[in-house]
Amino acid sequence: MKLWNTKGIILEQKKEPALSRDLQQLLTEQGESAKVETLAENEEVTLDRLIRLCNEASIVDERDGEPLGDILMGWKLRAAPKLIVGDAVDDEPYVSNQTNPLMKQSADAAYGLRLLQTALKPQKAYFAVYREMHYLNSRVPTKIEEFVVRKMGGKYPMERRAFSRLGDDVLAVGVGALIHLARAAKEGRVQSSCFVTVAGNCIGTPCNMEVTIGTPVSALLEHCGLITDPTSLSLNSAMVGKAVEDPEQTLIQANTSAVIAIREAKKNLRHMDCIGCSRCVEVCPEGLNPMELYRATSTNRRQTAFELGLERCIGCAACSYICPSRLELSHLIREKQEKWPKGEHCHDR
Amino acid sequence: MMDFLAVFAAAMAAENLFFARAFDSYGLRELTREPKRILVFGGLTTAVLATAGPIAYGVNRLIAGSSMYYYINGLAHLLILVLLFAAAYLLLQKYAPKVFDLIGQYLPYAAINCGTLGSLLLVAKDPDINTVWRALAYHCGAGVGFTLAMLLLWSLNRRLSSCNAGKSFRGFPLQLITAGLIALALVGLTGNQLPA
Amino acid sequence: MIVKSKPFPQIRAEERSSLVMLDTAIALIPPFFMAVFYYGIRSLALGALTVLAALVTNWISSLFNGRGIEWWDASPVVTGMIIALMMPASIPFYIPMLAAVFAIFVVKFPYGGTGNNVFNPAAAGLAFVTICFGTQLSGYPTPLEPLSLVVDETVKLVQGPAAILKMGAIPTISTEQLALGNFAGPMGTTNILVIAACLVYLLVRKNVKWYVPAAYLGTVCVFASRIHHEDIGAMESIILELVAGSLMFVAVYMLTEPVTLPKRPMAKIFYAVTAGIVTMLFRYYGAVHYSAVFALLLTNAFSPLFDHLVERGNLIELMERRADHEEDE
Amino acid sequence: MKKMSKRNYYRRFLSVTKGIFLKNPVLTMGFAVPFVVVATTSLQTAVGLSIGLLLTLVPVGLIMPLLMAKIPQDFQWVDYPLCALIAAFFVLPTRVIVGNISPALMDSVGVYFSLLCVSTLLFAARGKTRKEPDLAKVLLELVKIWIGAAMVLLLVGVVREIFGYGTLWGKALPWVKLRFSGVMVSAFGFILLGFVAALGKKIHRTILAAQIWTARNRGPIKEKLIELAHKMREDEEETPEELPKETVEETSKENQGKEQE
Repeated sequence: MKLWNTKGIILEQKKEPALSRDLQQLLTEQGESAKVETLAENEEVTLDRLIRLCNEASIVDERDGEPLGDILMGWKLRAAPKLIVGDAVDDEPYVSNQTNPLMKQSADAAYGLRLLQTALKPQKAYFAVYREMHYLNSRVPTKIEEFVVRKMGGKYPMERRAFSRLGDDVLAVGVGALIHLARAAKEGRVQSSCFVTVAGNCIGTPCNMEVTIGTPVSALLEHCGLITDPTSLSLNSAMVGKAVEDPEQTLIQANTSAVIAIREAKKNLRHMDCIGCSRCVEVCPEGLNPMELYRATSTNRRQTAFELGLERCIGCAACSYICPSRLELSHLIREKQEKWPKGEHCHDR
Repeated sequence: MMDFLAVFAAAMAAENLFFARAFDSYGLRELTREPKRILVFGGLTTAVLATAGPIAYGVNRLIAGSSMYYYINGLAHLLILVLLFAAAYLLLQKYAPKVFDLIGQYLPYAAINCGTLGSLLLVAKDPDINTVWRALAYHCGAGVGFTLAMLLLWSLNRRLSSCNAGKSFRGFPLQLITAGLIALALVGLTGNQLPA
Repeated sequence: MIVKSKPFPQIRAEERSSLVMLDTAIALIPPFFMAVFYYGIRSLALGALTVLAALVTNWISSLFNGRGIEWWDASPVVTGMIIALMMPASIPFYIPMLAAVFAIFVVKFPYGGTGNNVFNPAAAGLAFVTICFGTQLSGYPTPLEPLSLVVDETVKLVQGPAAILKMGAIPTISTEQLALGNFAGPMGTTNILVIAACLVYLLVRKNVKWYVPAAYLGTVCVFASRIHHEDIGAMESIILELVAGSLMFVAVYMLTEPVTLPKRPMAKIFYAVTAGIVTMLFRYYGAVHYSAVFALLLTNAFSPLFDHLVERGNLIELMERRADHEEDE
Repeated sequence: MKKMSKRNYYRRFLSVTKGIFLKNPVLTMGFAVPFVVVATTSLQTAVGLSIGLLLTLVPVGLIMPLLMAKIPQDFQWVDYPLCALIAAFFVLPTRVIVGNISPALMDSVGVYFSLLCVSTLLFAARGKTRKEPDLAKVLLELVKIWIGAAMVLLLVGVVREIFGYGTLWGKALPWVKLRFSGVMVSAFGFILLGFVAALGKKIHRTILAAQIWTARNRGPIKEKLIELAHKMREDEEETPEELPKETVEETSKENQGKEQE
């Protein structure tokens, strides 16, 4: 069955030139004053000590926006993890806000991972990057200090699926959080910034930046320069991000990974009805039938939609990406998924 | 055995009761709504045909010489079906009430309709079907073919309701056109000849 | 600055629907060249008129449907070209045009136009004219004798090898001529080398999945190698079956049409195998030539059923997996 | 509101002729399909079959209520086979009558004439008139159903004869140059019937749309609009062979909402 298992897509990565550029900084001064107690030279690194450090320095894991202290707290009650992964997997196009800091500030990242290793004593610890980047200008090193850098493959959307495949006893921490952990341990700095990719075909100099949390998006755009007016502006991802209406009012948060400004060509607008090419069925990671779902939802046939598995859609937008007719499949399906109450009410009327 | 299969297959596909002869029963639209109904209905039709077929073959032999054959032929075959239906109805009601509850409501529609009577009459007219075995094969094939045709139309229903057809074509007209195109494909088996 | 964003995703793949259909039309051009080479300029006129009939009917019917005229919709062009290439070069002009009109107006328009049809329009159009004008379609002119625009009684018409095979005889055509397509037959279906080259183009452009024609032709080969005339070997029988009728043409251009194919990969294979079996059954027991076309039309009706069955299988599998997960937790 | 509905001639026309145009037994219910699809190949066969239909429908409709009144409650299930048997008796004289008009006709219709006694149309009409005690009303109802079916039969017969044989009522039409033998197969019958059914629906919808349009352009007649929207909804709900009901409800709600705005 492997042969037919074509779920997911390989997206065009478009990470260059932001990935190979140096990390730039856009920091305001106010956050610098606060200090926490650093780790002493010969101090024994325990889990409790790390949790305290994380809480004092208010370090946030940029993967899901949860405080790192809370995540470690969860591991205190359980057996030690088999594996700790420093997560630098950027499977979305344009985004490289984990891989770039890993390459440019590798010492800090390795130090952070080492701290976790000594505290939790896992069997293994390594960094992970996305494999489908082999055509990039800058090579990702195979080893950073003593840690191996593994390349994880897979088709979009892979990040969540890949980590769930590794098993339950795995602690995955974002590279940004590791760097901030290292800074807190070495210099006692409180986390006041995060790493953000600014890219898109409207941006003059796409790059990765370290930005103070709370900076408005417009400041970043100004720093990198807009060539033309974008037709769409989004946070985190060009696939399933958050749309930005007013860049003055939208502020960068700890889990913001990217600001993407795109000017779309006119040919990318919807220009035809569905021609039944079945590309969307092939890419759907959940094995659904997006074209039938689209037809059912656009004609308001609720029962059919639930029979087709409407509630299982994860909204990854792979179907909309691949659609040669440029239909807004995923958008409509998600909309109806929210609008219609869950399964119980869809009895035969 | 090969002979049995050949007649069976011909009756099932090439001379399909629905697509080639358009014999319907119970209303096309109602019947193709759910597969369970089609299976019960088709099974009953096949059973009735398989029982009535050999009887009708014998009766047909008896009355074939009569001068009134042309006029009483249809009535005689209908009488066989009616008597068979009455017997089945009473027996089921008395000895198998559970089965009766399940299929009782479909029994009259499945026993007496264009499909069953038409199949009997076609066999009576066909000079090729000259043994009881062949008659039985034809009737079984006809019943199975009818069930399969209805199942096929049912499986196409969801596809039809999801297509972007104009409002006037939605529903019954589209189902008819679809049936027509399948019938067109089956003409490839029989060639261009008018059904008798 | 206020930016009104479109719904996500904001990047799209390069492929476009109009290009997908245009690709098939491009792949149909080489057989047309061969037709002009073998039968002269008349085949080009036939093609142009048929395409025109299909296009005009499509525009009118999309006006009826209230969609407005879609100029970039190339699917009627494909339908028209397929119909023209499946005809003998000596056919009167009105027959392929009628087939095209039937294809668009009956098979496509009621279902809601491009992308919604359940049956292959070209196949249905051909089936209809085969029933109506069977005799005119079964005589083919000899190749390499260019025809004038007006065909009269002086043009000698001969039977194609498919008809000879059907009658139980063996056509006497040398292998070289078979490969070159230099024998009587429909305009565009005899040149199997050209068709194979076009298949490669379609495969490279990723408009066709390799396993669909492969499964179809494989099934046909299995049948041909098992059941054949006593005087010839299995290999010869396979070659004759593949070359004689319009089988290769149907496999490359009509079977792989995305609209009527099932959507799941597994269902596609079932579909192709079924189409192969039905084709061979129609060849053995059918009453008309163009058996592949009729078989395809019949198999089209099963396509939603296959999808449904495979989907049901998938759902059961998914539910089992989910149940396992819950047990683990 | 009452005044409004009185002034709406189209609606009154539809309700008076119910069974002929609205709820046509062949076009919307799919009864008597075999006769239309296969047996009707010319105008003559269409007329013959229509006579046959009339001569089975009316006697059955008139006799059955009298008979059923005499049958005890436990044996009410004989209703259905009895109906078929009575019809079969009336097919016999019909055979003689029609056979006298045109012997060739009986050959071309074949077994389909015998099948008139088990047509779904007959049973459907029986089901409709079962509860009606007044014989005159039963007769009216049956005649309406018959007209509805006969209309479709004649239409299909004419189209097929012109395109298939190039004749009309046996007389050659010189302006028909092409003959399509393909229109005689059952496949074309199905397709033709489908198109006729769609055409009927289209005409109905066009008239309704025209009514709404004129109402909209005639000043502040909000009530009328609402009533029309209701009517459209009723019509759509009455025909069971529309889409699944959920769609009908939602779309009609949307329509209503739009019109109220």
